[in-house]
Amino acid sequence: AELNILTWEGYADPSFIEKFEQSSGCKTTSTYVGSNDDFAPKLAAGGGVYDIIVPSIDTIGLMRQAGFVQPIDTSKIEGWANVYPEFSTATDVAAEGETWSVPLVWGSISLMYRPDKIEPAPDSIGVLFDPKYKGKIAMWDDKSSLYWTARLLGYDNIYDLTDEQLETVKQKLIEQKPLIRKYWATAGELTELYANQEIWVSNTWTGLQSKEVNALDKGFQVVEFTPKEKAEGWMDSMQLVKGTPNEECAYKFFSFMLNADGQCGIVGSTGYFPVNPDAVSACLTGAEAEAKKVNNIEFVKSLVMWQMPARLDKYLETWNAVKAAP
Amino acid sequence: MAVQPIVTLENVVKSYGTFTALHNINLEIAAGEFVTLLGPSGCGKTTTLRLIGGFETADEGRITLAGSDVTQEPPYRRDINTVFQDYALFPHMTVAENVGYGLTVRANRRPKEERDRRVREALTMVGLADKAGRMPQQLSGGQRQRVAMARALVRQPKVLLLDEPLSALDVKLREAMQVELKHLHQKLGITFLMVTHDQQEALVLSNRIAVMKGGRIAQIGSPSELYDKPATPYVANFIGAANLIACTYLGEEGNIARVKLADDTVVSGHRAENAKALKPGDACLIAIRPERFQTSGVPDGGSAINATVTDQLFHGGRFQLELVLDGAAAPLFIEIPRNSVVADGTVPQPGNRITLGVAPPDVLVYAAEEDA
Amino acid sequence: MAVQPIVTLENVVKSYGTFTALHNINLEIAAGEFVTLLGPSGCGKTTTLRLIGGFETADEGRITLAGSDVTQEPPYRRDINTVFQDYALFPHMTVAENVGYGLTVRANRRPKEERDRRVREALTMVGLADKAGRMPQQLSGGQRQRVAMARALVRQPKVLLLDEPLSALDVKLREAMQVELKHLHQKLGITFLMVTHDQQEALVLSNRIAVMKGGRIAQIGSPSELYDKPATPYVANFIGAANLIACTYLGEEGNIARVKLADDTVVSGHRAENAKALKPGDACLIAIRPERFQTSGVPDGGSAINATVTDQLFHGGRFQLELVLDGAAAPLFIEIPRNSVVADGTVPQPGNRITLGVAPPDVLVYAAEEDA
Amino acid sequence: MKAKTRQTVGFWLLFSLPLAWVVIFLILPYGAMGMMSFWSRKFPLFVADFQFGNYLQLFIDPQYSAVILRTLKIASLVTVYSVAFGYPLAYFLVFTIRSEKLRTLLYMCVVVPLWVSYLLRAYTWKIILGTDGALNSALLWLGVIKEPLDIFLYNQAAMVITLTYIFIPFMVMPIFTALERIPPALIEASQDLGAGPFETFLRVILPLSTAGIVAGATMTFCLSFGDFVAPVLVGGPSGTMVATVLQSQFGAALNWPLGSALAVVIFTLVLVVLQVSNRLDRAGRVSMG
Amino acid sequence: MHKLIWWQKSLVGVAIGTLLFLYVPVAILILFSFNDSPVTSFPLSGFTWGWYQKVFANADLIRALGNSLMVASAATVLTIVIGVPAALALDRYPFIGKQLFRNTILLPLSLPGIVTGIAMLNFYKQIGLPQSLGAVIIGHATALTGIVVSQVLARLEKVNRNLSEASSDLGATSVETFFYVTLPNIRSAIIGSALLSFTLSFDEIPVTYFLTGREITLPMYIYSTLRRGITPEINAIGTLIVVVSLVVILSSVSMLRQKN
Ligand SMILES: Nc1ncnc2c1ncn2[C@@H]1O[C@H](COP(=O)(O)OP(=O)(O)OP(=O)(O)O)[C@@H](O)[C@H]1O
Ligand SMILES: Nc1ncnc2c1ncn2[C@@H]1O[C@H](COP(=O)(O)OP(=O)(O)OP(=O)(O)O)[C@@H](O)[C@H]1O
Ligand SMILES: [Mg+2]
Ligand SMILES: [Mg+2]
Repeated sequence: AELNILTWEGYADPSFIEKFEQSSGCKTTSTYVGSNDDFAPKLAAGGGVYDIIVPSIDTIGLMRQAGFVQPIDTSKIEGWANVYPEFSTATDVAAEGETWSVPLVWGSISLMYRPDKIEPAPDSIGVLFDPKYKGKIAMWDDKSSLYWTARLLGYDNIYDLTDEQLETVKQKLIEQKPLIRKYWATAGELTELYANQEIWVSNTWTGLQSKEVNALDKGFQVVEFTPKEKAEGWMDSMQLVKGTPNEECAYKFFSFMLNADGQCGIVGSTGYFPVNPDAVSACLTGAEAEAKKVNNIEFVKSLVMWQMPARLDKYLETWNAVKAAP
Repeated sequence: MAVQPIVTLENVVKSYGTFTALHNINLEIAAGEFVTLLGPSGCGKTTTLRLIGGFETADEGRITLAGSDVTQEPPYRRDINTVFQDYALFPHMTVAENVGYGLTVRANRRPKEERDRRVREALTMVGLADKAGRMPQQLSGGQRQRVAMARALVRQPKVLLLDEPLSALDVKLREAMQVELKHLHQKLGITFLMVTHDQQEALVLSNRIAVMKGGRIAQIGSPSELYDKPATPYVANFIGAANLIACTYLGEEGNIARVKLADDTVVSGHRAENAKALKPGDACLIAIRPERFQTSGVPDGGSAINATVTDQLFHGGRFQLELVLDGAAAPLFIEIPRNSVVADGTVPQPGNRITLGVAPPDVLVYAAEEDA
Repeated sequence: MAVQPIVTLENVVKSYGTFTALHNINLEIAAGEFVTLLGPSGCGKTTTLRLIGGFETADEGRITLAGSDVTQEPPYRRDINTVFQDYALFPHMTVAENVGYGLTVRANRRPKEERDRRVREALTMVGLADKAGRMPQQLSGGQRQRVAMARALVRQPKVLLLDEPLSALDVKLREAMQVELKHLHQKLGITFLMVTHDQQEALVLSNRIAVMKGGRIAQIGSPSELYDKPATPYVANFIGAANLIACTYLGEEGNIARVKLADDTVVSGHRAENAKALKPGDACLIAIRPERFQTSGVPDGGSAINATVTDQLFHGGRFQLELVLDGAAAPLFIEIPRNSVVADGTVPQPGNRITLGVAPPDVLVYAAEEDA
Repeated sequence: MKAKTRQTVGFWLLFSLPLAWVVIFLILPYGAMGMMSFWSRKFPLFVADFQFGNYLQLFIDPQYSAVILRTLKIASLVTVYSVAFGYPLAYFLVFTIRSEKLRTLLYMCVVVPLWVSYLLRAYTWKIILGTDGALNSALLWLGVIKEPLDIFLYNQAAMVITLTYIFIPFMVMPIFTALERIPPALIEASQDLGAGPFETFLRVILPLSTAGIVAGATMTFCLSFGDFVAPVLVGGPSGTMVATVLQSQFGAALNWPLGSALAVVIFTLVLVVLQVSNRLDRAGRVSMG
Repeated sequence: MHKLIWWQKSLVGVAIGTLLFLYVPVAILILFSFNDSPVTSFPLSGFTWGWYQKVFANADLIRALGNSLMVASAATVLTIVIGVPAALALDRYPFIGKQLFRNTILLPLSLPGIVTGIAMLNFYKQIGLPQSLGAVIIGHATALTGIVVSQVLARLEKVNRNLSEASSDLGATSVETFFYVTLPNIRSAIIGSALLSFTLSFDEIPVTYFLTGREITLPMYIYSTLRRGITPEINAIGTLIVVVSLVVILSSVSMLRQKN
């Protein structure tokens, strides 16, 4: 049997996938996406090519509504019970009385900067809009830019902004454009932008990019910080594509990923946080465990967790309008 | 013709779109003849040849080859071969392969020994035995022409079609190849049907010439028939550069027709076929060959024409004089052999007045309606 | 020449890489002359013209134009115009624009009215006044040729260079254009220097002809000088198709040289310049023009040559006979006017034996070392 | 068999496969795209429909016209620069290089990059133009500047440079061919009639090479108009081009009907450009005889 | 010839500058493939073969390469199978809509690839053909057939039209004529355009982007890597591709330029 997974790079690292293949007898093939926005088009276009997809929490609802995925029988998944309930019962994970996805890893999105260039140390999202750093700022090329701006503007209904609010957000972002060096699209691109001295400050996938930049040792260090307006949080979970012929293997995969081999493997290869704290007790200890926020569910609460915007279309259109603006 | 014709065209019509290239062509060619299609550009010579070769299909009419109807047959089922204007040698084959090609095709495959022998014979016949291994692009124009001949002849066709086979060659080579072509025809006894627009070539080579005009055959006959008795002023002019002079018909006595020129000079001549209906007072045309004018006097029963020399062109062996007839606008050309002139010591110079004599058989009278 | 030369070439040498295209050319052309460069392909005719036009620069020697040294001047500073072989009309300009081009260039800009007038005049002169608005591609070959002439002439150059101006035209048109060209030259009085490889054209048009061979001038002179007294067998053969027959020199009496042919026939002739050193017993060559043979008897003091007719070619106004001389291999060509033959009623047929008479002035004796 | 029948059979033997292929895989897809441009968006996907809302949106929402105009501007700049650099190069190859062999070699050198991975050639410019890139390090070393400049990369200029670089060979090829086809006799005739080299260039060579310029410009314009790699790699925040928007309609925005409408607009634009160039080209070709 | 004057000199200057402009980037690409640092910025830090070793050790990359080779080969075969008969039909027979057919088949060459990609994506979706390498192959074949058609047609027009008539005159049937006469004369055009198709397909992104499924081709791999971040590994692959395409292209161009 085989299993075709549409996922993120690092989420199917041979270091643990090989174990899965041996133990389950399922051959896996992984295809990688660059963004959450790749999932729907891939399924809309092809269909029937993938068995499992791994979108972030703000996208799983869309998958359900578009009819791309089918409900999950959690009883077939070992370790389901140990998953943080904040995730296993989150909006869109559980909906319409069914469970639609299996949490996999989570993380936050904070800010990052070069202390040798930026003084004093910033503490607000506002640094991304600071004309002092014109041409040295990068933002993620994602609708989440709208969330950041909305929060800077003090809106608290960031996933359900009114038309006026969206318009204000849009204007703010257009105003910011001359300051922006580049909208970064991937982790690697951001790393590269720092390494090549193109930028000094940006938002970042907590943990991953700062580590990579610092590892390059280009004669400067970068520092992450959580702005006073809070960081954003995300969680990636696995979904079962509707009509997959490889359901059996899929469930084996879910179980595998929620348990020690899978959780340790993915945390190891990506640096993100496990959703099943029990599973990593053996591989993460002490400071490591603390860094990975194991059992620190309070941290989740301190984050602005992603949700699917109520008017996703409108958000996407707004974000595109920002990018299209001169 | 007594012999049974090898090629016949009966009422053949061919149009391209709305343009009729051939109107109702009838033609019979006897086995062993050398027939030439002669005419100006666009008159349908190539089209006629292509219909016989099978590269085009007639819209109407019948084409037979040795008695059997081939109107609908493709080229590869006709026992005919063609020498193309630009030779169409296969550039990726050697000379020997080109010549042997027609003996390797499935329909006519010959054993290797026979093929080699026939290729060798054909190349020897055209004098290229030593060039068998060359590629066509390594040959001169005349050599290519001969390869094309050999390639067609090696198949021993009943009829050989030649579309302006010599037109790509320069003057000297063309003249030499004309002689060769003629000898080859005499030696092989195959029927040749050639297209040319060079009247000199047609005169030298053919048993019969078909002069074409606008998709029709204007006249067909032996070279001397065409030269001496052209049916129309068009033919007269096309074959051997006749001088055409406008005239008014006066009448006929015996077989001598009398016409009046612009300056009222009366000229006697013979009526051509198309002038039978002429009535006194009708507009007419007379045709006189350049070499038929006599500068040394007026022959018995002949006419005298007065003219002014406007130019004298030296051609080596002969002089060509350009004259203007009294009362006429278009110039006239006459030819006088140089030795006779030199003997007299009198070369007419531009500006001289001159009296030309012509005998009645050298003056052909036509009705004027034809365009020349 | 008495007149001061308009163009002179003094010891001009031109090489391409290691190949010497012109060896030490000397040439003087008088104002108003029509000079033709004649010779086989590759002999350097075009190169000579291009040196004069300024498109190539001489390696050695001097070229003057109306007395001033132009050896190093670019084409646009020479008071010379050229009619190119393929006309080189500007395809993106109308006929009038083409013709007017030379009057709009910065160095020679004329006011619009003058330009228009001169263009109109030039086009009228070549008979194309009504085609002024056409594009060159909409013209026939002969019309293009005339546009090219008009374009060059409108600048009223001192010298007009013409590189095979008629070679792209078909026979009939070429003959007509030859006459036009000649008239134009007579009318304008401009110096013409023309390149051709067609000896007929050279004979008809030129005041003087320079026959070239391998980058050298073999002989220069008037058409009749070249025809009657070719300096070498090469020139004899190149101008007017002479029959060259190998012989053995016997000796001279008075100005009559006597030679012996392969079958021991003795022939009397005149020694050419290059035969002055011949001693009895030396190998020699005689040259006889095709039309100088007499079929009706042997002239006084002339020689009789026996031959067999191998072919008879009908040329309309005359017959060409192919003969083989007793004891010789190469064929001989003679020409007899048709009217004389027809009068006798005797056309020699292939296979007939024939006796040809030639008068001594028609037989030129050369040393045999020259290649023909 | 009658000759006519034989012809017909031969024709269909040859032509049926290509015709079927073109109809099925070329005409139908373009047709389907045209159809879908009338569909409507229905979150999260879309439904078959027949309405002009997508086109309306493209025309009234300023973001689309802004992007189309910007793309037109960039494509035009790229075309102009490609001509400005490509023409002298082609001229140089044809008229200055005397040796046939060297000319062929250099011509190959110009053409070869055309087929070397497009992506890599675009990407190289990122290495060169960056703040830390080759250009800045060279300028620093030469002492022209003290601090690295960040004006080279991530803006429209960078896109224009990159695309110009990519399309110069497209421009050189047809111009080269056009120049090579000009009979040398025409140039000589012009000089013969008293025109100096510059006048000859302006009045003979340039007009006779317009067909080449038009062909190259058309290709360059159409292809750079639809490029979506340069904006991603070297474009800055304001580097969005039409193809990027198109891509996002079929990706993130998941609005295929709107995307189809946009594609139809691009398609039409390209057809118009091709038609215009065809006219110009035909004029040029006629003038070449 | 006479001495160059000012404008000719500046023209020569621009020309040489442009030539350099074409090659400097390629040189830089190659340079960095040997640079001993994971980030592609100056100054160079040292020489290494490491990136090449990485290329050959990268299973995904090798797989993508394999896919690319497969796609390019299959697409090329298809372009020939469709393009050559199409060119022959266009050359030989008059038929209604000939010009339209010709323009249509050439259209994808001037149309931005993304439009073709999208059109096909739409269509495949509607007929239920899943995204896959197969779909990519069909897409490439469709987009690139124009190259074969135009090149072969150009050659056919140059090949003396009388050749096939001469062949049938000498007794060969149409099939014999095709194999003995026509094919040998257009062979180099076919090979040349096949090589071109191959290279273009091998390098194709926009159509592939929309049509590929799980499996990706090398350019797609590079494209995603570029977005993820540049490593000199890409330079190493780039250098390899440059070298290989040089060989392929030089041979294809020489095939296409071949006279007669
Ligand atoms: N394939 C064709 N389509 C349309 N018209 C044609 C075609 N072939 C020939 N014609 C026309 O038919 C007429 C006769 O053409 P054909 O080639 O037989 O002339 P030709 O006598 O051989 O002339 P030339 O001496 O120029 O070769 C011409 O007017 C020509 O334009
Ligand atoms: N640009 C050149 N480079 C090298 N050789 C040349 C060049 N131009 C002419 N030649 C050589 O110089 C010789 C004379 O050439 P030219 O063109 O003057 O001959 P031509 O008498 O005009 O011949 P044709 O009758 O064939 O035009 C030839 O052998 C030719 O090959
Ligand atoms: Mg013809
Ligand atoms: Mg010449």
